[in-house]
Amino acid sequence: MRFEDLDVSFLKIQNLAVKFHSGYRSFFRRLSFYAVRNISININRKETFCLIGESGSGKTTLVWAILGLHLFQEGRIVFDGQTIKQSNDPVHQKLKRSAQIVFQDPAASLDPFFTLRQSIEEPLRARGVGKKDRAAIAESLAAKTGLSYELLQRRPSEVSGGQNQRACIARVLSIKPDILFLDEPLTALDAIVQKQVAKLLCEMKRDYDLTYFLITHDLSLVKEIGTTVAVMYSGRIVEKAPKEIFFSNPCHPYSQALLSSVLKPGIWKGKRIVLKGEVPSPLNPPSGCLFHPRCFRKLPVCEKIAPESKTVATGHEVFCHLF
Amino acid sequence: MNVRSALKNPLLIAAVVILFAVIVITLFGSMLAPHDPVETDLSVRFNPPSLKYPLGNDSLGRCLFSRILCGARMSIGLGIAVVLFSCFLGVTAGLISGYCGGFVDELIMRIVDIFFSFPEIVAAMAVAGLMGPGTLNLFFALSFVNWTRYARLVRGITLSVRERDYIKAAQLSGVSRTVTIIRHILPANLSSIIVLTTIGLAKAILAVSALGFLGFGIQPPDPEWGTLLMEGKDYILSAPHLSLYPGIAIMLSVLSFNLIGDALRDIRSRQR
Amino acid sequence: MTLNKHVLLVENLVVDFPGMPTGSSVLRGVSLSLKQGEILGIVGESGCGKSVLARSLIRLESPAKIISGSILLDGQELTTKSQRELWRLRGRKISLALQDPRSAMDPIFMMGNQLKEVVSISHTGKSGKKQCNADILRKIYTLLNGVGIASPKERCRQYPHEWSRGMLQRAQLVMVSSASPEVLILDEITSALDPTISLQILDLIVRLKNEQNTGIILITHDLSIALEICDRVAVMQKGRIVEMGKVRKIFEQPVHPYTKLIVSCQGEEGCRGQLSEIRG
Amino acid sequence: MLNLILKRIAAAFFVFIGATFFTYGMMMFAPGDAALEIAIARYGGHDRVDGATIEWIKKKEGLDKPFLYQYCHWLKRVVVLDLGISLVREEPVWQLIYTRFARTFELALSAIVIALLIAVPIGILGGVKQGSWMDSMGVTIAVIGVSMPNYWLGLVLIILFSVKLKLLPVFGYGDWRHMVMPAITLGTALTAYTTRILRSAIIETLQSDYLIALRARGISNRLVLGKHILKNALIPVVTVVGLEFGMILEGAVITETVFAWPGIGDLMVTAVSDRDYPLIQGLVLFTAMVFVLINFLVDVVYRYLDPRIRLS
Amino acid sequence: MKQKLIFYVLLLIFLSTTTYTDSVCFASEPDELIIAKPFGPSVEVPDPAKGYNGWYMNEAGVTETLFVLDFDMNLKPWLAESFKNISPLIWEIKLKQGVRFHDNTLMDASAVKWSVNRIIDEKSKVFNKRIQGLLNIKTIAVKNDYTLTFETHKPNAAFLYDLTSPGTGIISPMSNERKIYGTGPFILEKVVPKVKMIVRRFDNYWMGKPKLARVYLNIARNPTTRMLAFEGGQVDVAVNFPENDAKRINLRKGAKIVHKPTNRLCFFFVRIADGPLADIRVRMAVNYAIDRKQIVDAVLAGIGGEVSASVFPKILPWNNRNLQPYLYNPDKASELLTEAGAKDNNGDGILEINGRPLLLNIWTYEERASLKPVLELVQMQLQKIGIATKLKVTRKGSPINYAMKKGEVHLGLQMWNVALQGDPDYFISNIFTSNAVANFMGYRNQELDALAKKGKITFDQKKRKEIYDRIQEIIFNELPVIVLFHKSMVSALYNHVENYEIHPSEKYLLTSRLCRK
Repeated sequence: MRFEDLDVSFLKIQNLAVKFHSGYRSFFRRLSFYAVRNISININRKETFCLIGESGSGKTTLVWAILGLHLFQEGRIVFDGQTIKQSNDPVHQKLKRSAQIVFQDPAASLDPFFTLRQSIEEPLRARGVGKKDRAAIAESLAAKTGLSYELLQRRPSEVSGGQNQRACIARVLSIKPDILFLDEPLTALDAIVQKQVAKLLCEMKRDYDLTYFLITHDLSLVKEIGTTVAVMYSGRIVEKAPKEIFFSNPCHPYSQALLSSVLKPGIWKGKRIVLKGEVPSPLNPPSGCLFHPRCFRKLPVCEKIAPESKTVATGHEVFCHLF
Repeated sequence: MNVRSALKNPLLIAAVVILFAVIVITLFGSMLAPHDPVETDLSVRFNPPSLKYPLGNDSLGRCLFSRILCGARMSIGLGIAVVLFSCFLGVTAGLISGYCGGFVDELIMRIVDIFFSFPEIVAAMAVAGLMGPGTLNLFFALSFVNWTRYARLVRGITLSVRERDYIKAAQLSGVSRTVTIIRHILPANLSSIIVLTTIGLAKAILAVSALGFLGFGIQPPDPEWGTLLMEGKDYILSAPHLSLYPGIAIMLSVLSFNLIGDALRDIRSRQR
Repeated sequence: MTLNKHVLLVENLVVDFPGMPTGSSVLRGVSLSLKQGEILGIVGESGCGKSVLARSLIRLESPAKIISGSILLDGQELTTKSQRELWRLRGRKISLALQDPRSAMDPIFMMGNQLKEVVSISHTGKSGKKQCNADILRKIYTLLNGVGIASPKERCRQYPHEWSRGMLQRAQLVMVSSASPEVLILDEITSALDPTISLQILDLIVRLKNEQNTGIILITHDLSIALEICDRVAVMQKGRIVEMGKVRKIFEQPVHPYTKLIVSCQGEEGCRGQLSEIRG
Repeated sequence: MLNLILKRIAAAFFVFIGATFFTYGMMMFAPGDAALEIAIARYGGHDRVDGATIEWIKKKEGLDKPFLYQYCHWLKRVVVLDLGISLVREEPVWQLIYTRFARTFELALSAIVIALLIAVPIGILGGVKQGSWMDSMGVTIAVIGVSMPNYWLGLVLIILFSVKLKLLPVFGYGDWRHMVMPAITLGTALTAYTTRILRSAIIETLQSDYLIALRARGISNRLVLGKHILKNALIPVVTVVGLEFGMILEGAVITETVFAWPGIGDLMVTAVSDRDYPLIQGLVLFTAMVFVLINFLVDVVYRYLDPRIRLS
Repeated sequence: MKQKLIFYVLLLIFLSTTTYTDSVCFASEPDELIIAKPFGPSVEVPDPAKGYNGWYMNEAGVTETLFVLDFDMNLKPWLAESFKNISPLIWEIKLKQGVRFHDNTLMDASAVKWSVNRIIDEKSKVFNKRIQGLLNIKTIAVKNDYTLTFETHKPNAAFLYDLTSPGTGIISPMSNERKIYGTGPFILEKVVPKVKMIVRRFDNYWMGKPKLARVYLNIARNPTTRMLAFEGGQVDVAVNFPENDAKRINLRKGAKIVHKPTNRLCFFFVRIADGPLADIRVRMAVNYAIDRKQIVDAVLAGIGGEVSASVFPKILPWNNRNLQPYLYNPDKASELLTEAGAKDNNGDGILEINGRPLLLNIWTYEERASLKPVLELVQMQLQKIGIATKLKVTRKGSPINYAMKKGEVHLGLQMWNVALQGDPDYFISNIFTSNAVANFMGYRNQELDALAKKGKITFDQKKRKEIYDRIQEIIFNELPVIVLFHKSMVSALYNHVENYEIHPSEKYLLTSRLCRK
């Protein structure tokens, strides 16, 4: 699938920012900081949008803000043509109903006291689906995701991580979501199981006409299933590009470093770029470009002025003074 | 598996046996009693244990054994009632407080703070002292502070459980608040609640008998262990059995609850 | 650099959890050898016994127990040594770094304090007399600077939770290598880290090997890491080493079916065909 | 730190208002005529009081005014640190509380010292050598200690040490000999409790990853045990012991009754039964404030011991 | 650094609590005594005018009153030399000469005026409403150095008796907030509130030098505690000893029990305005059904009480000697009940009157430990003649009285001191007159009302005795209260204590005669 072939924008995020409260400056004044800021992305129907970045870069916060698990303070979300100006307004409820999420740790995202069947049936139950229908849907989904009938009677602690993740996928599919958020769905799994679950995800996308919003730092997975890539660093997006362009021509120095750190063969051919220093804390971010303290191609201007978005090719935006 | 291994501990088996006996006595004590617990017979005052009166007689010649058997209903029964009521109240408050958060949480926790700032016995004394003695007053007096323990525990667990992925998943799949609380959050709290309840029972029994001992107990001629001990204490040198046996009864039942509570806690921590 | 001296020789190591039925041992006869200045990768999936192996090698296997086999560290048999004798070896001759750097630090002591403990014992051990406080501090600052931790003086006053994982992992490497042990066991030390940070750490490991000529056992679940920096690699499955050899050779011509499988997962497209066969 | 103090003061204020309001309300609902009760308490039995005296007391103490008026009036005085005069004892409330609390404090402190002296070695040995005979003995002692009704223990101690051995005085207040038995009685439950907490804290610490890391780095056992395990295990102990202040106060009520120890528990009993309103208010206020203070101290110590705890 | 600081702070706290100001031995010296008693002052300087302090100071022999009651409860001038009743309103009192206060100043009329004035002056800090209510003094005038005149608002025949009230203990005008100077045989040395009073000998005591050099009055409210302390040999005398342990002490060598009846009466208030006990026959039946002897034997070991007929004990001169106690007679009780129409119709062992079971609510309170077993015993005794009872024990006495006023309680068991000042008027006019504060029974008797009124203003002691004899007779016949027994005070002492005597009014304890062998 090529970028140009996709539908018009399905989920649009404009200048979104989430503030967190981090303590008190004085008794009455709170201290707050931006966990994510200035996020603008478009997600088209049926694409696999990949958000990559390291831990602490705000990927999960962004997704939770979209899903209404965190309040967002600035910006807006346009979903299916309707605008959400603040968290939890009626349109947001609609988004929440047609969106689902798969978490990183499959065991933690299933109630330890529920059997897999109960977990899979739960969203149906909440929607008032009858007992028989529930069982039928759950069993067919289980079969589809590769869970045997007998496994359905077990609890999360009694099955393997891969099987739990399959149950999670079955669970979110049970209510036929339009968009599925995948929050590092493979990280907690072993290499072989990762491959299996990745394959399952691909199949499900095909079978259910899903839109994926994938959060990961596993670039080989992105290369395999992604369509669009956005790189986040310390709460901001530094580069956005269609997958092919991103892998062939990463522009932002951070993107390059990130790609170079993928040790799996076939992704980065050149010399490894070892970054210095640490990821800046969002509590006191550096001035100018957030990446400048670690950047290996730093210009003097980077220390002072935050870079604006620059379009270097169709759909390829970079936030860097180098371009 | 773990339950089975725990049952190999002889102390614990003893505790279970005592607990069973205590429950039987609490339920059927008055039927098992060989004599009428309020019937006086001045000819046998202060008699030491004998065949007819297994634990001897008190200052009015009443059968101490029967009095202890019948007293269980008050001592243990009131303890259980207090714990169940506080548990219900505290768990509800804790769940609401922990799950809703924000202002509701702040309000409930401040109220809990207020009740918590009274030491239990002191608060109970004040209530029983001002309202007058009586089973119902004693019940409220003890529940007055007790529920805060459950509220605090449940709130703490709920706060951490609320952040777990499976609660988020349930929220996102459209499960309502009440259902989330009852079906997901409450079960996660359950094992801790059970442990606290068992140990809380031990504490409540001690508190009931302590109040009895301090003279804030229940109405005569109904016997109650703390009151029996208080009365027996006056004759501690001339008739030591009067204070010895009620004391042993209190201690054994408290001990059995404590031992079982500990065992439950061990089992739970091993399951984690 | 001489590569021919074996610093660690493990023969037929069998480790078991007490109370489990025999025959279901965690390690069922592991043999391996490590030379000076060499990085040996041990690759396997979770639950294959990698961590137990790491801990057994340094005799901190509790609650597991070594049933049989021998561990020869620089000619000394470790399996028969008492814990008291082992204290003198640990940290000085053989050392272990754990996966999660945060839980490898005592959370309630300042980092400087914890670094000092390690550095001071390694120094009394060598020269026989205690060095003064200032010397030790200076040494700590140099070491931290060496691994790229800026302003070490302020950093040393901080607690572990105030450091990032990457920094903590570097600090852990400083700790375990400060006495230049002959054998260093690194148990999944990059798996809790982000890719760019783990690259930093791998870089550091290579530097360490080159500078101190240490023999390093790198335990990982990620074959690509082994491919990146290891000289030799051993593949573990269910408590056994199923294949061992030069890293290139393993990667290009795997023999054992399990090795084949995990190698195939490294490629982009290669695994699709085989996945369907080993589902479950 | 300043924030913490300010927050604590705000919380304390809330607790104070709530606690006093409850006490006031409770006394309002209590059956009986307050003025009559005071008159009886002040001048003896029912026979010693006539109607004129009751009216006089009612008027003098403002008991004829509405509840909220009385309550607000009292609050207003408390702001300038005037707790009023005890209705029955006709002495300043603050002075009564102060002298009595000092004695309870002495008792409580010796109980804590005893508890720590016994609990720390048993708890540590039990935790380190889990499963040994010493451990199981410690555990048994601990569970019996919490289950022992302390009034019963007090009586047993008196009979043994005073009546039979004639070593220690039965009751009274003065030198250390008066202190021994009450302190043991009060300290037993605390000892048991601390032993248990310390033991499980040590076991938990022993299972943590950093201990393996420390050992792997070659830190000597002495250092690991004496420094790392101990300090880590101390954290839960401090919190629990601090928060169990309430337990000490409860124990004090009973212990003071058994040994006729003239402390705050004893004062509490008499104040409640005399319906000495200002004294009860003062006591409630005082207890609540001490409680808040102890919580604050525990917080500070906790923060000192555990740097992970941030202001939240 | 921080650790060091914390260490020092802890050390400081520890040290500050281990330094004690005084140490007390628990075995007494040759000319000293240790006495365990139930109550004591709650402040360091107990001014006798306030609250109960007068009792404590009087018992400790620190302060003395103008008049006292002797051991036979007769009124006797003490600090006063003589008195004259000039008119019904005016009393002239002449003081003893040569009485010295503890600050060695002489007691004269102006000192007494000062001392009494501060109690009755509403503006004074130690104004005592109760005492002024008793004395009802209008003015005090100093006639000469040793003579005073007191003028009362109303005629009060009990005036001199009221002057025995311990609150009126005379203290020196030099007394202040730190020191109280009385005239008694002992000087107040130290008070540890609620713990002990220590008094030492006053060498210039007007009756001669007291025999004991120092007395420790140790306070323990709980009788068992005092008993254990006595058994442990830590006190020489235990006041209010538990009766049931007395037998054991008597068997012991070197120790003995002394006991003496007091003014304290154990009785039932009987609700006679309504309910089943409005019928005199039922009242009388209850009266006959109670075995007083058994109660005293069982609850008070036979020595803790004396069965009585009148509300006033035999030791009191006011006692009507013609009255004989009701004897236990269950047959007569049953007879009376049948007469009143009570019959057991349904065979459950409980009698019914007019179809309603004869059920009595009997309440008592906790403050006095012996009341509860008495109640339990009475329950059994009434059950034998077919009267059902429902017991309740309240914390304090007053709820019972309220409930009785509303008719909810039929019998209220009480224990009251019937003649605090030795005078009979107070008890009678406070309880039995139609509009008395404590008339919870709803009792009305015009003859009694008139007699009580007359008794208050009759100054001739002989006539007064006749009046009160008649009142006792009325009460004996009409049974607004059912008298059970008069409580005896029991003390345990070691044989080396000499001249220890129990006073029926419980007002006096230490005397200059008390000594040690």
